[in-house]
Amino acid sequence: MVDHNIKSILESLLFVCDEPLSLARAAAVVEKSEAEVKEGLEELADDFRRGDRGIQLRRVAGGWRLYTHPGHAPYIEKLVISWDSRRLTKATLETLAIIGYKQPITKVSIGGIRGVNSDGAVASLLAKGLIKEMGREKSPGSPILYGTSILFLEKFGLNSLKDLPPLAEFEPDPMARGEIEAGLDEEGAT
Amino acid sequence: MVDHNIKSILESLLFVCDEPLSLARAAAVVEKSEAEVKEGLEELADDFRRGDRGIQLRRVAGGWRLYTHPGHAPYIEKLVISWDSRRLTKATLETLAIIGYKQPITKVSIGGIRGVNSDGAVASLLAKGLIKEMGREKSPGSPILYGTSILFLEKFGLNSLKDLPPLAEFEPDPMARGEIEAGLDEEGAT
Amino acid sequence: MPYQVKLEVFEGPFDLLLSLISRHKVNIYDISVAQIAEEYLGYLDEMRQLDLEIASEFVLVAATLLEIKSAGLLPRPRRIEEDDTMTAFEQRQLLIGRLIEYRKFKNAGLALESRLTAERHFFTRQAALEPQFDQLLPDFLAGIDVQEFGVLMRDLLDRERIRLIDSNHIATIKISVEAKLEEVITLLGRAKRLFFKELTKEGKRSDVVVTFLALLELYKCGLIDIRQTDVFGDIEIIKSKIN
Repeated sequence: MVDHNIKSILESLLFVCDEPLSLARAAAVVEKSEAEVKEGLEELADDFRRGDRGIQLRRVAGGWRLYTHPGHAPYIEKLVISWDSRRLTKATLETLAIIGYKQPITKVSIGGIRGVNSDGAVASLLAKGLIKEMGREKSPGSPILYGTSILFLEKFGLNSLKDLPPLAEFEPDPMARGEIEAGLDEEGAT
Repeated sequence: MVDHNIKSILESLLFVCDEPLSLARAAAVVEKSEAEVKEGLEELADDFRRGDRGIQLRRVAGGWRLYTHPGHAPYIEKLVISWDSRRLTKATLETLAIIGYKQPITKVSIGGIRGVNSDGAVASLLAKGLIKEMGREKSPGSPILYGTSILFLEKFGLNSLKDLPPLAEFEPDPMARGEIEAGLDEEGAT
Repeated sequence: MPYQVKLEVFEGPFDLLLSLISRHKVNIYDISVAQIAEEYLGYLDEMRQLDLEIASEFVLVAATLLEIKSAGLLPRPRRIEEDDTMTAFEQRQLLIGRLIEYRKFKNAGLALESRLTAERHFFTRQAALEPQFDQLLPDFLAGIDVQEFGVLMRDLLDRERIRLIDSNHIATIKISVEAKLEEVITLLGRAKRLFFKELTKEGKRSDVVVTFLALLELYKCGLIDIRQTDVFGDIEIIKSKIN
């Protein structure tokens, strides 16, 4: 069990933070070891969860942040209008998925996968801060490489890129693979 | 004893509020009587106090509001000083931009544009001397009108407000327009 | 069945191809190129008729499909004269490979979307710092260029616009609009002006909607004038001078 006072201080710090609070920063402020602070945050998150409290503590984008209980969303919506009512189009989501899994990646490579020029989708994602430039590829024309931002992790509730489900999960039906060659050759001609 | 769920919802509401939450407002949102909500808030304040929690609920002019535990102030100060100012102040910067472009403007109108209540940000800008009161609007309740101060111009080396970048340059890009329309279609389909 | 007027929006030629394939309920790997090519061309025609901008990529895929189709009608290549161009078979394999790859990311995009939807139920605190701590903040304008205000403002205005569209939800109407209409007329007979907040002070959402609809109807009929001085401000209702 972590000292109650440490947990109480951590709760105060989380309350004033408007971004995920990193373990390192929290540890520096309370002057305790990161291990101790981590334990404190985990216990705190547990307290909130078990108490089914209106405030919940989640681990996101490599830090810790307080959120409202997701079940209370309809009530909160009566009080504030969501900041993120802006939807992402399917085109933007596809592009984001490609960047998420294939980063760092150039616009041309993204277009190659989508089968269509994706400059507009990339520009829109940049403007939203969901992706960022990550240097240039060492190839003719040295095109810009893109990758996802911290904001991407936050908005999608991911702690790190490792939390993205493995791409293999999205393969079209693998059972079908055997049928490929056979079905194709002949029927294509009809 | 008030229903635990009501207390949990109230806690959520208090968490997102940037102004004291009035009994009337809270009662309207949770759809309970003011008496019941009052009892809930009192119990909640008690829970926070008895638990010696990092967040405390206090009754202030106009309603109820969450605060950090006064005993933790030295830690919070340490945290705030360690912040990178850029990211933290998005809310304040947005509010300042709105006042810069739309002055004279009331708090309600600012909230209308931002989608969230902005009382705290306005108070912070007033305290910093970047905005000032500019009389009252001739409308029910005669709300205060705000505008930018001389200090605001000085900070940015502006001669006058006319030197702000013209807004026509910032029409929504075609991408955003497309998304607005896409959003409409989706709504229509459901 | 409602008559389908609107063409589906496709995110690119691959998306269109995939959709055609799934309509036939065939496996990607079993595409009958001939049939798909015809439908694809038919679709391009429809798009042209609707005067929609057709991306060159759509035509490129159509050309590839046609080439595969026509090559399939000819006798098998003997593999004697090997040239640089891909055989129809190779093209087909390439196309299928790319379609599979595309579908993988399309699926991943959908998964991201559902994550985003789930995340919308979590709200963070948006309040300013308590005044005593606010004073401690480093100069928050340091390094800010005045140009950034323009960008911020544009973003805000976009957001506001989208929100206004988003809030077009229609509630079940329990109170009749007519009843409300009469109520407003009666009240206007007594008072010179009415305020929307006053009319809807019970605060029930359905009541607000009905009142709003009633006012729109009255306005349409020219019986009232409506004034609203600022966004989200109270709406003032006055008897029309004409009547």
